[in-house]
Amino acid sequence: MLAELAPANFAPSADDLLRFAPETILTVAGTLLMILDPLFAKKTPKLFGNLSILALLAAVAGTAGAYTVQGSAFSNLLVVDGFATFFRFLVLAIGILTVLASYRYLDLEKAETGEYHALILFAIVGQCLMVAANDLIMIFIGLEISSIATYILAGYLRDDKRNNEAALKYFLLGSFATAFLLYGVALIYGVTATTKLDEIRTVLNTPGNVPAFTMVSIAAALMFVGLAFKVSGAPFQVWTPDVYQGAPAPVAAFLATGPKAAAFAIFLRIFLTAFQQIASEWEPLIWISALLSMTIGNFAALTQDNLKRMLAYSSVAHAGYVLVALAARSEIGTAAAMFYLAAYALMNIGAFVVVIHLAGKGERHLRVSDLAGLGRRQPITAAMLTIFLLSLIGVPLTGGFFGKFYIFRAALESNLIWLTVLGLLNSAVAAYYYLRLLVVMYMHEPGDATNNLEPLTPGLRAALILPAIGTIILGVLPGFVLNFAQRSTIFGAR
Amino acid sequence: MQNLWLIPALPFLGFLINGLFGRKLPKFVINLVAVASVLLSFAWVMKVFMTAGDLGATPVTEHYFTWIKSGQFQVGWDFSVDKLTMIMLMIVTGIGSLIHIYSIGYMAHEEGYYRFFAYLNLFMFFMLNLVLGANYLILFVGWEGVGLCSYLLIGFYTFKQSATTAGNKAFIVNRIGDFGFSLAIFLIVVNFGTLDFTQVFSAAPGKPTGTLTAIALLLLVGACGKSAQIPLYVWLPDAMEGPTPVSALIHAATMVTAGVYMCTRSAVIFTHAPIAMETVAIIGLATAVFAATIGLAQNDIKKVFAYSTVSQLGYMFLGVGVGAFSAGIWHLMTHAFFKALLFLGAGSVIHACHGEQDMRHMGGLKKYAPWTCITLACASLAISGFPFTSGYFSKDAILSAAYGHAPWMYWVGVVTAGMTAFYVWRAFWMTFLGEYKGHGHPHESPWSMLAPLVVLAVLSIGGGFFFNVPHMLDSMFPVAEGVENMNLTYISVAFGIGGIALSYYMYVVNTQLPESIASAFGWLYKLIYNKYFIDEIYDATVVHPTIEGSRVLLWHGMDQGVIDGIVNGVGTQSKSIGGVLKLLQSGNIRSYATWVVLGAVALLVIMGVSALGFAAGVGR
Amino acid sequence: MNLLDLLIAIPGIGFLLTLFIPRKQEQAIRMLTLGVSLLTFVLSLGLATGYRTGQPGQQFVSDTIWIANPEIHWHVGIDGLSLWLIILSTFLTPIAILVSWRYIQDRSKEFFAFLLLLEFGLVGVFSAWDLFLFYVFWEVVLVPMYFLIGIWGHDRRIYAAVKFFLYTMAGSVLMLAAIIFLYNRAGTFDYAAILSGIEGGKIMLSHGEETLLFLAFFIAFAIKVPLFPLHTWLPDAHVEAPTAGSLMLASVMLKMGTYGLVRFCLPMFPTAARENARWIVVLAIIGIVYGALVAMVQPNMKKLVAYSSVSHLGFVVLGIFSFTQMGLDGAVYQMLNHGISTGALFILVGFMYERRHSLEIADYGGVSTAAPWLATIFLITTLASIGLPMLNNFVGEFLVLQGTAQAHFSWTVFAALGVILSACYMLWMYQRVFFGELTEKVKHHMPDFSAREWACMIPLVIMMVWMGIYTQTFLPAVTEANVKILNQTGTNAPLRVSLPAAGGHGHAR
Amino acid sequence: MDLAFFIVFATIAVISAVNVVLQRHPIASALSLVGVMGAIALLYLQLGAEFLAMAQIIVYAGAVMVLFIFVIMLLNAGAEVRRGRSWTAQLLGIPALAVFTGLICWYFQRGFGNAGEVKFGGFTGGSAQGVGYALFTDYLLPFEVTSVLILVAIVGAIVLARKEMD
Amino acid sequence: MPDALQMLNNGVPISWYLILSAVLFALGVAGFLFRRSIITVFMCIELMLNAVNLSFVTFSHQHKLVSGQIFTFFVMVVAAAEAAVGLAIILTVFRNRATLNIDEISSLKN
Repeated sequence: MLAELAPANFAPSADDLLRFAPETILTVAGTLLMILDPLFAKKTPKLFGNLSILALLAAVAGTAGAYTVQGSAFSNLLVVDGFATFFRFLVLAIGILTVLASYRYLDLEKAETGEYHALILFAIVGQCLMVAANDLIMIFIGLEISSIATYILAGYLRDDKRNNEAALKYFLLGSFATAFLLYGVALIYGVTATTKLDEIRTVLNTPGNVPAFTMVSIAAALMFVGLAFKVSGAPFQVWTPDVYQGAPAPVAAFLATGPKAAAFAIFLRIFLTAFQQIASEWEPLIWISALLSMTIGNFAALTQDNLKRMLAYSSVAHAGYVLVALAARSEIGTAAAMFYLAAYALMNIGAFVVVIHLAGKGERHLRVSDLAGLGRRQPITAAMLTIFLLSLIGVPLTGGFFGKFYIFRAALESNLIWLTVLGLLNSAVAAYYYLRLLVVMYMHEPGDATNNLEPLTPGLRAALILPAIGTIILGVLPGFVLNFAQRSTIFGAR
Repeated sequence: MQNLWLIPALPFLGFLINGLFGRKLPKFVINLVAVASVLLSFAWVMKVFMTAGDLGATPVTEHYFTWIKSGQFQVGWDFSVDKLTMIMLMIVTGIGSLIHIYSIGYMAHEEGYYRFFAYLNLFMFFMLNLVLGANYLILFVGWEGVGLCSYLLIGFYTFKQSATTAGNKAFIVNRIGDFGFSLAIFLIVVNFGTLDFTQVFSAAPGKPTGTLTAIALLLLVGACGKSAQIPLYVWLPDAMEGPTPVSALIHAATMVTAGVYMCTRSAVIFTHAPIAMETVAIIGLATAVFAATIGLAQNDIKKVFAYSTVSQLGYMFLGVGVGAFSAGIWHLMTHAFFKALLFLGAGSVIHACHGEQDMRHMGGLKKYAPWTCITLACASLAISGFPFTSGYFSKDAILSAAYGHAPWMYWVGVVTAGMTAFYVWRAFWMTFLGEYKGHGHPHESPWSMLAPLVVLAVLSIGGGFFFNVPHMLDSMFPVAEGVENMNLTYISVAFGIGGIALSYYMYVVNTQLPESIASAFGWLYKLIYNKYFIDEIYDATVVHPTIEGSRVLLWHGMDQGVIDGIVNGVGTQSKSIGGVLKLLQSGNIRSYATWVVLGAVALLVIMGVSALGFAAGVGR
Repeated sequence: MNLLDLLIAIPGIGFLLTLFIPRKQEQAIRMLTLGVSLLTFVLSLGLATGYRTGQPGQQFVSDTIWIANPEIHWHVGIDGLSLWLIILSTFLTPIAILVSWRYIQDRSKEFFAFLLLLEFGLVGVFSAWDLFLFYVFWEVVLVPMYFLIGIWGHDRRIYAAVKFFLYTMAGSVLMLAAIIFLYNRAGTFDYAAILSGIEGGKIMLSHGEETLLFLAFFIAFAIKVPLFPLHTWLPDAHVEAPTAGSLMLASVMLKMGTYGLVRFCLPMFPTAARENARWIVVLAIIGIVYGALVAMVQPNMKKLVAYSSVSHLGFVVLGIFSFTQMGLDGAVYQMLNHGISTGALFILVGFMYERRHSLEIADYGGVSTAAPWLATIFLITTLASIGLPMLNNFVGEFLVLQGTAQAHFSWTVFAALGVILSACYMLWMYQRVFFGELTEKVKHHMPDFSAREWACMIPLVIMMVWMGIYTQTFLPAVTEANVKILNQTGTNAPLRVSLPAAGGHGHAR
Repeated sequence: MDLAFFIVFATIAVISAVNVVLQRHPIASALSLVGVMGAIALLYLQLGAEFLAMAQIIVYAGAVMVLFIFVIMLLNAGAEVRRGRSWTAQLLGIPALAVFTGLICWYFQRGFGNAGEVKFGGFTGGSAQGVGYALFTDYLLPFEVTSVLILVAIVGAIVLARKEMD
Repeated sequence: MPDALQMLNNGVPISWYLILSAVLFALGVAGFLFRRSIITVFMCIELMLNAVNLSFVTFSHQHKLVSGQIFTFFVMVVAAAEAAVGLAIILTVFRNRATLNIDEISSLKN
């Protein structure tokens, strides 16, 4: 029996370890933070942030290193390809920005910094795993690491009622949706006897498996529930506004970008490799979900008065745009989704950073009207927010525009004409509520919130300026990122 | 090279100097610039006249530059002079010079002295352009330009609401005419591909009558506007709000005759469009009668002359309409003499009476202003068609041609002539005889004003005799087969003298009579006195509905109501959709979970159904 | 880096430079922006002098790859169509800056910077030869204008600014969809390549596709023009915008719409353009008459001028869709004319606002007595606006109407009504504002022109006269470009020239 | 006996599960859940997953459920109070759930109706040895990574549950 | 009823296991939807996970592969971790609001 089980080669090679380097680095760093926490938490609260940034930068280097030895690792459970690398870079960048955005917030709220940063790092470990996973087990575990870490982060200020509620909702609904995802995984396993994406595809591509298609479709639908939930695509977006609104602002920024990007990565990977064969089946699902997300997100955001909630609805709408790219189910569509996610991450974090800055202690100033006169009191902050908002609207020379352009290009190429038209009209609707912020910021007289606004701290400044520069670069010279995305759409399995 | 451009350019230079620097220049410099520029222009006209040779055979044409060129269409800034132009040039520059001189005295105490002369010079520029233009577009430039100057000068007293309103009215009514004129131009280009007079006229005979009739009628609309014919005459009486020299120059002698000139210029087109000709004649005749009746009952001396102008212009149109183009031009010329004189004389009278214009407050001026009295008498004789005065010749030529065309036109014309004599002399008697009923002490005008009066008086009396226009123009317009019947002449003269006598009886001998007649025919008198209520009718049927309709229906109704209503409605609706969507977000975890389940069910149904179909499809 | 690149780059660099000057240094900011815009203008004259008529294709071409995949080029160049529109933009920007010299005191740094950004976008729009690039500039223009209206405007500025942005946005997203669709079909964004592809049959569009594409472009442009009934953003935007904003909006930005129609709608979708011309022309004529009628009853000077723009732009659209050489030439000429004369009107109204702080006609009266030169220049501008010969608008209106007459005489009859009505509303307004008794309030608030104001107005007046009399400076290049466009639409009907026939027989219609 | 075994324990599982849903008091629910888990553990045995059956009993029914009960006790959670309601859950939830269950079952019957039978000993790879071997060879990575997951859970529990020290 | 007794000795069709798992899953969902105590709701999630596990193990049996059981193993681990974190979250909620009624945790809405 043992002989029967003996594998040819299971000991991880050096390359395997290198391919796993970012996760290793971050795990070690996270653990280190936990150890250092009791020693330094009181004296040097900034230490943990600095250390996490170092760790994340090291992980970036690790990712780059891993990219040099592309291939599968650990019995084909992981696959380091361009796609994975792109998203690893992305979530790491999101991590860095989140950490930068958190310094002042943690300071104001007098929150423990050690665990906070450790959890962020662990969440990123989970996300890095997800994006590089080639096996539904790995995806599941990565997803859970990321999710559990973010459940905790969402309720990090445990004495804050909003935090509690956000965490509870996120946790309960998240687990609920995960159960659906798992059920889908189970069914896929039942049909194909494997959980490896490439193998699933091979099985499905084999002629003679026709009867299985019904089951596969059902599995795809169930997995869609779980994945759409994670990316807050309609009709599974319901949790998003409540959780973003309730969670600590930097965490909300992180939630809106990091887990979402990673979830989209696996969404793309699963649906475009494993389920590629039945693409014509799930395309209508994505189509409907995309349209619903855009519409619900944009229209519901029109009347929002709470900045975080508005950004939450906006993030639903943006998930809709990315789903449009997915509906195109082509390489261009994938590249478009990747590019868009990058652009979206930058502009969204940027916008959230302004909210963090504005909200102040206890997140008192979260109303749209609190932005009044920001253009007068802090022109630089306002200018940065303007860049992000214009990018969110999709005005040229910003990353948001180019991303949107690229998505709709992919959609049109796949003949999704009506989806494109509706999507574009939606973005005109969306312009309204983003413009409203601009209006308040520049055209209203300063109010209580802006008059007593403290100057930007270095961390926040960096967290504002870096995404702003990034947004502009993605808009003006998208070539580099775009090329990377385009080269990386060939999934490892192919 | 005759350097025709100098003719309009000189007044234009005057305009520039006075317009740009007039405020800082001393009065005599302004006078000098204004008058000299026009006189020089007159001199240049005479020089051209002397040296150009036989204009009938070889018109002088000069091309300066291409104005508009688009595809094959091209319009140049071209001037040309033929006999018709020459006559017009002489009238315009000649009378223009006189009136400039007259204005020195008349306007001496007005504010904005420089402005007045600048405008006057500008008017000369445009009028000369109009006359000199070798194609319809250059003519149109002048046409619009004189309209502008007319607008400016009518509204010269900018603080007077009535004056500026009259200016607007003049411009806008003229615009309605220009609407027709411009459509005519478009039709000409569409059909002829060019606007050059020579090319158009040489090609015109070959064009279908319908086309030519359309063009001619549209030209007529333009002419009606500029020359104050029915139904567009309404602006001219109001135009008397302007200073009197303006009334004389623009609204009597020159500008208003532009329509006649234009029709005459387009004679080739008109003669090939009999219906249009008939229309011209009828409009002319109707205007002549209509305006004359109104003139009978006016008390404002300038208004009397204004309606008289309208009426006389009707005569000219009658002449053109019956084919007697040269007679029309002849009357244009003599009318320029005597009507300019009448207005200048009226100006002198008004000057004498310290600005009073109501004849009921004048009287007995004979002894205070003898020169004015004499010269005005000359003009009145001329307009009444007293034998051997200028009016006698030209009116006779028109009437006899009208008789040749249709005898009833002659009879209507003759009756009108009688009325003309009556109201002009009525004005004369009311002004100069009897007792002075005004305020202050009336006085004679200065010599700068009287000298032009005298010159014009001479021309009014002898102008018809000296300048036999039909003879001059007979190479261009063969004299219509006039009916050589001296009886017709006697009849018209008799009507004229009869009108004079009747007015003498009513206003000198039996001064109670007018009032009793007025009360006897109360409604008729009221109708005529109020100019048939035409202004009021226009106001009620056109102006008011347009403005109120625009305000209520278009602006508030359409723009703000419907269109913005839809636009804003989309906004509000979007927001309320958002409001509904928000309600789905109840905050309750269990209902959220329900949405997830519902979504899952929906997906399962969709996927299951389509997968079954897919499997079936593959299975087949 | 040729001249055209420089022309686009300089305002852009100027914009960035301005951002780096401390906001306290207001005078320095003003001087810098004025200097930059003047430099741009002077350089732009080089386009006019360097432009060679009779040379096929566009000139001053600069073509480099901007983004490799999808292949997007920095492809700029000019032809007769864009040449004067570019110069119009560079000509008006320094004037806009001068106009705002004193008026803008609050946040002047942003204001002047935005003006330069606007110029950057405008020059770019008119020179872009790549559809993507065109769209980029098209949208870039939107942003500074939004802020100009929203921050420095009057009372209802926010409503106006948002309305302006959303209206335009709604149209332009459709255009974006169409551009992408074309790209997917043609594999390139290059205007010339697409054009030749369509002409040569390499890009096959079904009838329905062509119509939809045409409409997508058309609606975007029609909103910008604006064509009735998509015009209601315009009065609000104009009334609320600061003077410089109204100036740039009316004079140049509206032309983006008409330029787009000529540049893209006609040659790229000739069949659809011809088929849809009928109702478009009807809308244009409605716009002409409607705009004029509504303008007539406006109690607010700026609103009046705004509605007059609706009317004037109706002429432009009419000319474009007459599909005749004259109509198209006139339309393009009218774009320039409208830029000059309506721009001047807005400036003048702005000057009056600076003095009396009111835009209501009823608050004025007798101004000509208090400020004769102001009145004079206003009058000249008014006359230009109502199309008096020897001033610029006449030429444009004449050509448009003439071209229309050639296509369809009955259209002309209705359109020419606009000429009558324009006189009505302009002169009525002029009378109420400038004539009449001089009230005390007006008397003390109405000094005549200052030197700076003269500096703004003199160039404009000169242009009005120049363009009215010596059209040959401008028209040849325009005609040449239009010939090409009409050939592309296959509808350049020759003028029926009938020279004096030998036998006296002209040919009948 | 296979079928009988299945029917017995499936019935127990379903009844316990229904009880979980129907009981108003959390403790009752928790105990019912333990019942479900126990029944499932036995079914695991039938399916040849010996190791999992044990783990199910020890980890799930034992540790996890003890944790639940511990918390219930700690919070002194009584029977639930009917305050506030969700119409959505009631109105839409029941039909949705019915359709959901029906559909899934139908699909299962359709897709796996003749996929074979389960018998004791039909598959024996699920011994501790078999599972352990797989875990430390092919599934080494997830096994190791799970430690991160657990670390996160520990950190989270500490962060959230501890009281303010100062 | 020898036939019926005989049948009891037969093997169990795979689909029955699956249907059992579906029923348990549905009961879990029902509990989530209709129970008001947060702790019960959480337990219902555990129930759903158990249902999923059951189908994993069933498939593992069907395919004669251990990988399904491995998956189940990880699901158990995750469930345990979730339980720890979830209960901690419930604890904080209770501490701040003194209620475990899920319907009362709905201050963030619209």
